[in-house]
Amino acid sequence: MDDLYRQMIVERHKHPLHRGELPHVDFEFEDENPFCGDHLHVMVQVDENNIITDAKFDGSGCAISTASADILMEYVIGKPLDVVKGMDKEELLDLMGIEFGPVRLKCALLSLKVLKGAVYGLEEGE
Amino acid sequence: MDDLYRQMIVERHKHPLHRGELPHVDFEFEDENPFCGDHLHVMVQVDENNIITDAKFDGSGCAISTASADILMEYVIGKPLDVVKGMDKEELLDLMGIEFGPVRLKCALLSLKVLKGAVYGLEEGE
Amino acid sequence: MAWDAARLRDDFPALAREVRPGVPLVYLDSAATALIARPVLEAMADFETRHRANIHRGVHTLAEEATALYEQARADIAALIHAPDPREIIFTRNATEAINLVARTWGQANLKAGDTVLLTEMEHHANLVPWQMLAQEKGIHLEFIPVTGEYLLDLDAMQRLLETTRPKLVGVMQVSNVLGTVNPVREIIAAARAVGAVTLVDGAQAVPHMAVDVQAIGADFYAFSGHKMFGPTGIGVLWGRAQLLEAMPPFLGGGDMIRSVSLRSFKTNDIPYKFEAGTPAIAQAIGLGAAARYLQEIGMENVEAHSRALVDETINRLAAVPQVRLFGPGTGRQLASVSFTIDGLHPHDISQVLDTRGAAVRAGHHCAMPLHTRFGLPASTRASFSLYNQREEIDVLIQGILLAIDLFL
Amino acid sequence: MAWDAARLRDDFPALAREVRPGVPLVYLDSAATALIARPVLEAMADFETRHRANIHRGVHTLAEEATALYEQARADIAALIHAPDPREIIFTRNATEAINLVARTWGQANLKAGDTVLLTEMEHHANLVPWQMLAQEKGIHLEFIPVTGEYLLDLDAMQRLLETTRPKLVGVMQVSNVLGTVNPVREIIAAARAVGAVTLVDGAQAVPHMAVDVQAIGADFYAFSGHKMFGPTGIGVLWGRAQLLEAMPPFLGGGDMIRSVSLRSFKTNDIPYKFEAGTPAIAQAIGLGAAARYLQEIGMENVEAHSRALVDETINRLAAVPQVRLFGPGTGRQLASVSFTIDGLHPHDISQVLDTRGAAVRAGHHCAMPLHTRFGLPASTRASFSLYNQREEIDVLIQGILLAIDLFL
Ligand SMILES: Cc1ncc(COP(=O)(O)O)c(C=O)c1O
Ligand SMILES: Cc1ncc(COP(=O)(O)O)c(C=O)c1O
Repeated sequence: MDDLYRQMIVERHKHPLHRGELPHVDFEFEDENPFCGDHLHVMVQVDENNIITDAKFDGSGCAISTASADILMEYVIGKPLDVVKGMDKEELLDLMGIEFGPVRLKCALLSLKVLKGAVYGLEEGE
Repeated sequence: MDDLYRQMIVERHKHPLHRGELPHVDFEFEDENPFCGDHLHVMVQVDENNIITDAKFDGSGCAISTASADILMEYVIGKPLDVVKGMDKEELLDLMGIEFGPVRLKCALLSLKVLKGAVYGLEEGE
Repeated sequence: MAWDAARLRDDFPALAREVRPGVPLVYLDSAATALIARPVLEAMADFETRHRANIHRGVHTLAEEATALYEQARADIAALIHAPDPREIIFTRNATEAINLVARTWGQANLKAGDTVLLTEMEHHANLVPWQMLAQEKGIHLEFIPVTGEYLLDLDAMQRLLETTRPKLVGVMQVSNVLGTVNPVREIIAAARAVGAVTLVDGAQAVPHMAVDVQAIGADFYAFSGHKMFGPTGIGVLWGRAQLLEAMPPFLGGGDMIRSVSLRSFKTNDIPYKFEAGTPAIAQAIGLGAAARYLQEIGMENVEAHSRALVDETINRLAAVPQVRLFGPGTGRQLASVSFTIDGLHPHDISQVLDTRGAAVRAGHHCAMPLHTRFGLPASTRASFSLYNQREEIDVLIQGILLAIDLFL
Repeated sequence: MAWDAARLRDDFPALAREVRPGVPLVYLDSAATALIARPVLEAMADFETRHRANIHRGVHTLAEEATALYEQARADIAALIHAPDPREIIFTRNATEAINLVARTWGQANLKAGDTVLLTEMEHHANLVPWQMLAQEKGIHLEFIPVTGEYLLDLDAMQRLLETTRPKLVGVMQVSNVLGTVNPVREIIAAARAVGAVTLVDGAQAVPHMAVDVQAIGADFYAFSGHKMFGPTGIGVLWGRAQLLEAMPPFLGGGDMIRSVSLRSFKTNDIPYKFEAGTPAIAQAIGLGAAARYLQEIGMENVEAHSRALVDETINRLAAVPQVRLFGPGTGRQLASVSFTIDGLHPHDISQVLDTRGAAVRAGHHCAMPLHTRFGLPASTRASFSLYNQREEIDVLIQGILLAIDLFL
């Protein structure tokens, strides 16, 4: 992973824009990556047209999973739920603009996994 | 295995001196080496002082196990039973005068194993 | 690719060996263990000297590289046998462990007292003993598809056995390691599936010699060994349908096969990791991936054609020796192995005489005692052929056999 | 032998690696997998290119040579751990399989519902999950020797547990792969035997770092892995007392582990073959034999002293970094591994930053989730040391950690 991108990840991790609580939550989900001890909680608010009006995350994880969650929240705010349902991992990786090895990939993709869990209304551990 | 000894084994195998049946048997035993399909039957006759007066073998095996049996019978005839009980594998290998690899060693030693079975009065398969 | 025998032989460093001074190696024992190919050695050396690390859990460069190489090997092996999904490739020690894995997981979960497992009379011990152990433990029945006097599976008898015993599992070898018989596994599996049986193919002697397509065959499980296909020892493969594998309980317990562990319980990982407990044979898996790529480059059609030509010529020349009794279905119907017996001449002695000429053949029951028993033979001698063998080596074999006959008979 | 660090490093080809241009490898992950030693690579290359053949059943020269090399490796490994008899050395894939073997054979035959198996809270998953699986299947109880706040086994609690639960088996690791704690296995085993328990020692982290004498320890079973002791992947060892091994049922079924086979039954072979079904990891066993000889030449006392010096210095220097929380009993009481955490800094990020400096450390739970849970940690970072490490590498580690703190906190 090259230094330029690392800097972006460090910044996002230190100063995430979308970490926190939502006053009203329409969808939420949490999951973990036991290999890393990462734990992520994602909350989503939608309007009557199922457009995402706000999204936040919470939990503890490495810089990559935190940065990934922050970038993902930023990206989905203002988008229809259906678009989020259709998102694939390439899209998120493109947003991050970094190539990950097989192990860190799991960290980078945890946020999408949890977000999908939320919008598809899964039970935890499913 | 070098050619000179091989010749001895071939001769013993083709023209064994002690293959056959005994009219009267005091001790006998048979066993096999399932890896090779070798099968050996050894018969021993003793006098009132437990001196071996005759010994023969029977069965089917490779040249090495046959030669070994033939050499062993020749060696024990005229010896006290106790001497046979005390024989170890080095003694037989010395008689044959050949070094064997780990696999053929089993063939070379089957005769001693069966002879010991006979003089110790084992049941087959013990 | 044109068949370039000389170049091919160059790919197998062991062929430079002289058995003793002046006596070059004539290796006719590939059915037991094939020689290792140079690209396999190179792939392993590259891992060991540049990327050596444990896999899956490490973040550092070597660990990431090692993980990527290991998973690439899985994909390369999936490609070789046309498995639809690399997650269906489970690394084991050898074909034997692969079959035990099926018996101990699928069998443990799905077979109960009174159930039947249908095998064949020509199976290798690897596809007999695991089922015997399960039979003993659980009270299942074993039945066997008979072998005909022509050394083929009796398919009429099989059909009757399928209908009368309604087996839960049918296990069959694709190519016999003794007879060389190529069994019609596709047909057998179709018949087995028609009565609802799950099917397992022992492909240990097929993968090194012919194109294998597990989907076309229609099997549920397929097992083979790395060391018989120019790969390293210590690695084998079980392929299984993802759906079946997912439903199966785990095999061994430990690291990697778990998702999480507490003191008294654990959650299993996804396939294939669920079945790979502990640090796997990383270098050997990478070596096997290289073997799979090597075979695909040469082309399995070429490999099979070469092996068949040598086998057929050997059969024809042995048939011309009056003392020789061939043990197999004959030209056009055998792959890789040619076994035979000579009355009054023990296979060990044949092998030993051949060894003085540099020729390595195998003597014994070849881990198929029941097959030998079926034909009243304690043992046989087997010459087996592979892509690096050449016609001149058949001359050495035949001359050695004639010498043994002359010496001993 | 005088300790010649430069010559030693020469024996490990992977140390020539630059992680990226200009950044040499600083390998501090030997507890996961140690680098492979050149004599090991050479022994395996010699087998693969000169003696490659299947073992035990072949009469030809290569097969005899291969068999002799394989059995010599068994004897060399027996010598390393002072096993009284090479027949007590069983080759497995890894330590994990070795422990599973005990659970599935000795455990299967000797444990029944209500029996207790006593383990420790610091065990690796390899010595937890196999017993959990057996517990689930047979209704046995698992109990655990607690770990004190000083990261040592609580021997008083152990004594009470031994007396109250009367375990049938006590399983304990000799050296912790996380804490570095060296457990007093001799004392533990004496106490366990006093209540009639059979004992199993997980020696995966001991054999590479200290002199091991299974007879002096008094254990019944001892398990370890080749890849952690400079040997190849794909090979491990179970040592067991001959008398116990002889009484145990077989593990996997197939070739080599049998004496004879008919269609519906088999007779098992003698030890150790009884437990080695199918073609074993021949080249890897031979490689491991070379590793054992290599370690004996260097002298385990030298290996241990070197590793302890590096560990103690690392602990001292880490203790001077205020943000670092050490996870282990401290200098003089740790072997090979130094683990730590930094509040607010995920181990993955530490590891990633270290990787940019060429340093390979491990981040995660190191297959000891219950131990981490016990101390409320999701994960830790571990630097582990081996005979090829040198003091300068500690500098790289410390600087990298300081950089990570600077970047992320
Ligand atoms: C203490 C301990 N036991 C067991 C194991 C398992 O070793 P392997 O993965 O080689 O089976 C390890 C290595 O991770 C270990 O450190
Ligand atoms: C047909 C067949 N099945 C299974 C095996 C067992 O292979 P391995 O010993 O590598 O497990 C062999 C090889 O001996 C074989 O020829």
